[in-house]
Amino acid sequence: MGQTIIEKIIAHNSKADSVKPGDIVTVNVDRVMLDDIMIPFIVDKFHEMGFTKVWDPDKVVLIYDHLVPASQQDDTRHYRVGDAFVKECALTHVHRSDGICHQLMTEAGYVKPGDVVFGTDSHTTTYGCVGAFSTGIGYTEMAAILGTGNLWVKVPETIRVEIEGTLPESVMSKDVILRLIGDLGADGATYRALEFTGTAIDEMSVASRMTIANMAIEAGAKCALFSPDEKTAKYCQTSLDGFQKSLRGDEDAHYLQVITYQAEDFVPVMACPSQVDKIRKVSELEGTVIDQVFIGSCTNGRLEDLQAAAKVLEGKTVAPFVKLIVTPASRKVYEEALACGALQTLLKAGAIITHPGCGLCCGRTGGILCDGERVVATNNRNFLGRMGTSKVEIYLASPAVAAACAAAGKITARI
Amino acid sequence: MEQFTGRVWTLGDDIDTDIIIPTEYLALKTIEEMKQYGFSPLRPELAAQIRPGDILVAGKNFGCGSSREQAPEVIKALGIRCVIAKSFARIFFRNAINNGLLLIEQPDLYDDMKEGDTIAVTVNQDVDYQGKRYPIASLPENLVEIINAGGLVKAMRRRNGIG
Amino acid sequence: MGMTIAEKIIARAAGVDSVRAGDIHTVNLDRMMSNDGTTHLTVDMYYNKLKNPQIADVKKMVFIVDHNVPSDSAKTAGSQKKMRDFAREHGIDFWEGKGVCHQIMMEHYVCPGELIFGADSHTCTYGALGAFGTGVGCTDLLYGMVTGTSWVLVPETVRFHLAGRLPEGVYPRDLMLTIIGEIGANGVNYQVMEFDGEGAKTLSVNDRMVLCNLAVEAGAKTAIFEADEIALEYLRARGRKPKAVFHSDPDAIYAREYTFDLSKIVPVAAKPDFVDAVVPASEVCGVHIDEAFLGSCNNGRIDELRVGAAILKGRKVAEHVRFLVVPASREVYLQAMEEGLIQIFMESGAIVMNPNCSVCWGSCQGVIGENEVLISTGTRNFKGRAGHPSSKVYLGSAATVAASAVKGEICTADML
Amino acid sequence: MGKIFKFHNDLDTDQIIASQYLLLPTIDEMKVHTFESLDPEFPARVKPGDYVVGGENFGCGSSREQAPAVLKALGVQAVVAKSFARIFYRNAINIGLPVIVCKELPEAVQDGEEMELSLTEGIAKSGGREFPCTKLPEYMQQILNQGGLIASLNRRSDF
Repeated sequence: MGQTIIEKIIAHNSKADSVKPGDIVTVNVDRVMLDDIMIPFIVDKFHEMGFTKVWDPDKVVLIYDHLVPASQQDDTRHYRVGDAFVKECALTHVHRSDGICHQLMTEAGYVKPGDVVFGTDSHTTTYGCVGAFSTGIGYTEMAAILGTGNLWVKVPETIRVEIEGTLPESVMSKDVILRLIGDLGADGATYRALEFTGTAIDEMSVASRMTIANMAIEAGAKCALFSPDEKTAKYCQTSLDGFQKSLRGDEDAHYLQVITYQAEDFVPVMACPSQVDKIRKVSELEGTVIDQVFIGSCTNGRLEDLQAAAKVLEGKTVAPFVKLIVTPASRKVYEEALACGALQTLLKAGAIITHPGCGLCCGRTGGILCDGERVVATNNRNFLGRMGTSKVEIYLASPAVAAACAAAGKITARI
Repeated sequence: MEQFTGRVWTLGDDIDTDIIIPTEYLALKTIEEMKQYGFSPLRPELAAQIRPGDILVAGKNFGCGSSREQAPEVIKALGIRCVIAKSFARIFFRNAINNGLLLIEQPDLYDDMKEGDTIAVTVNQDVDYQGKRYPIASLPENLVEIINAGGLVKAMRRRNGIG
Repeated sequence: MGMTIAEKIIARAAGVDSVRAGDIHTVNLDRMMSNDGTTHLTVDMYYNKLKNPQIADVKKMVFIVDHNVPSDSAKTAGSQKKMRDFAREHGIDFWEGKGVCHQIMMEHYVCPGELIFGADSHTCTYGALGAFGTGVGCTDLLYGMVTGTSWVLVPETVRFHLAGRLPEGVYPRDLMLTIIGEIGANGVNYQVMEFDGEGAKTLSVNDRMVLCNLAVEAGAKTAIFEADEIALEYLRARGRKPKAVFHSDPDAIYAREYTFDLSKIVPVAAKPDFVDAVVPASEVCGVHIDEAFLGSCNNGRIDELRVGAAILKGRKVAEHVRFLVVPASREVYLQAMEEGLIQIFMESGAIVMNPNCSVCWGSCQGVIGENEVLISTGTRNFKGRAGHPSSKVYLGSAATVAASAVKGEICTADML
Repeated sequence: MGKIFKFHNDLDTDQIIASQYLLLPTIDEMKVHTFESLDPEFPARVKPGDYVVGGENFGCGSSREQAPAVLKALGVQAVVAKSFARIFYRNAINIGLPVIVCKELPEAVQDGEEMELSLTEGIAKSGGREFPCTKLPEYMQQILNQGGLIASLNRRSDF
């Protein structure tokens, strides 16, 4: 009986010959990610549980990103609690202002293909872009992992998504995942693993795959997986071993569902307020007046995203009375965008370029809006009240579409 | 079999974690400080109206969105006895169990339910609403163990030989 | 009877031949600037308090969003929207996220000889170009917007004669803090600080801005330099012409005169919680810091970024320190990118923010927490100015701030 | 008669109303944060007709008109100080909040004592003593008498 990628990873991790959906398995954790919002709660629970040391400090990564720079005085308490925990448990992997956690976990080499990784943030699914099983958990479970190094998981069933062909030039991987979420529904993949294959996926950069894996949670998925290939190996600065090379869905594996798309059929789309699965073609929304555009986040704040936006805005300016906020996903992304001139292009066009971090996406600072305002954003959620009051309308889009909207001052498909 | 009754508040489909507790308040020091903002984007007055023992009944995909464990903690701190929904998002489900907040999946109750009415719950068996019985499933064994221990923290304390 | 530059500007604006200190005159305002700190209140008053709402001349008005940008809350966003909508509706020049208001005013508007009201205390910055800029509240601003005029009490002028040249490693900020330390936080209350002497000629427009900007911290109504060739060159490079170039008459009356020998100035710091608590920087070395801030309308221009970058090059910010680098405007930011300064800051581990007021005004981005300590190139170190009431702010030069960020405690650049 | 709330020299506008509250929609929402860093109970304790007494250089710092505005909104009758910072002084008069220069009174009174003020006579009284106050220049007195700058503008026929 063949296996899906997630089954192979869990079996390999638990040293079983095979596992099947529904099995409850205790996995050994390869890496955990702790973020600044949750750290005080994690530390409290850790102590309350009676633990005195972390099972393996080298496997722990602590990242400050939601609260950087601090927008409220009490935000700094989270740094202090985090710093004290670093000292107490002799942690060495700490990032205090280097960018968004999910970007750093793969970019800084903490996650390799086939790893089992948990993080205190729902978008931990992102690391599936390199073929790792990663998913978000709460702070209580994180505290338990820190003490024990393991966690129980239920082996999920897998939905396979096949995309063959070549995507149109105006389409980015964001459009692909938005369409898929629209087709599946916001809970269409709850408890399931998504597995992506096909020639269009093979052609995608690791960054584009990250966008898709990142948003898998918005369809409720436990994780999203891409088979590691040469691009993955290069990105992870590693060579793939036999196990990592084997991480492809077997021909005879059992899939709950197989969804097939022809790449040429994709068009630029948006998720309309206030559900991620409320997908419309951008062309159908043409002309809707906007107040702000946000390009950034762990979904779409990478170099290729900033370059796509810069290409659209080259020689243009942001429409009067419209704000374009650009928040690179990491320090490295910022530096690369600076080196290639994308940042300068965006700045000349009138963008507000902030320091790398979660920025507006987490709704604490970075361009909060008020009643009656409308924003086009490249991040992952458009929930009610996510970026201000519940009367703010959030449209999710690709960076290219977002940039075009910024120049036009309204929603437009004319990139 | 454990039984209880409670007054019902109804919420819709896809009640996300930003609705349950917005990011803005996640850095407050305690759940007690946070709970007044529970459900504020959708129903700002709700948190003040909820009384201990009340029950939430919702549609599909309750708790979708982020991994913030503050969401089930806030619901628990407001005194909600249990949440009954057509379905739950995955991370929220785990977080709730780990905090000893009872979640019940029931596909039909929400569609029939009127806010303010009272229901009687028999755990692992059914919900009684105006004489009509809505069957509910039993929880998997490993989750029952966590709940029986009084949540994950207590389970870990026992493991570590304290409490 | 002779007049000072400030008196001549007021006389011109009042349409009279001469004015004397103590006179009250009605003046025509050349320009008015209002930022997001108070404009929402101005707009509310405009709609709700005026019998006949009108704007005398929209071309005189400039609205700038710089204090809380990008917005940190729905209420902030609401206040800014009010301002944005008003500017759009009335055709007022509107800047958002492009830089700190005074930097934008200097880059795009201020001309020698003008009388400018700004709803921000550091409007005195414009004296660097020989203009009379002064801070007012939103009611004064509204009155000016409606009538095009205002009333002024002609201030006395205090003359600051600058001799010599600043030594290497000593900056205009050290000079101005030294002056404030000497004359006190209300040393020139209601008065004008006029800078002259051959020392003044050694200072660029940027340097002069540093001096004029802090004049309000000594209580001054404004500070002013004569618009000399250096100022006119700055203006020409930006395609602007002076309104009028004034010189103080030899027989002008000064309330007091001071002389400062620039060559004697040393690096200084202002200790918490007053700008005039100035000591040699060496006296506060060793103080543990949590955050360092390089930016603001006082010290966020290309000159200061160059000084900071030269110190950071090849070095790392101390692990426990958050080092905020905030260019004063988009123009400064772009230039710093082109000169490679931003790359140096990013490589060193600094937090490079979009041009805004940042922690200098203690709200929005980069605020400090309970008992934390900040060393800053900002304008003020009042109690709780940068965040929590128990936090402390030290003011120092860009060099001292950058060096301290590396060391993790206050130190001067020569100590690295 | 009103109660005295006494503050130190060089009292700056950040202490009167801190930056993080300035962009709140209205003065009424801001006023509950008046003097928060120094005396968080002040907004609850101060009663209409009470006085704020300061030392030298009262209201130094920023041009935020919110500073005198929150005092006025809380019902503060007048601010009496040895000297005022320029912008605060002007702002206070513009919104119709009397600001009185009195060299002796701030030294002679204690926090919590009672005082009364006659604006027309230019005399402050407290503890049985009388303290002469500096009179406002006539131009400013007129603005104050008319209820502030906007009120004076609304009385003009040409606007």
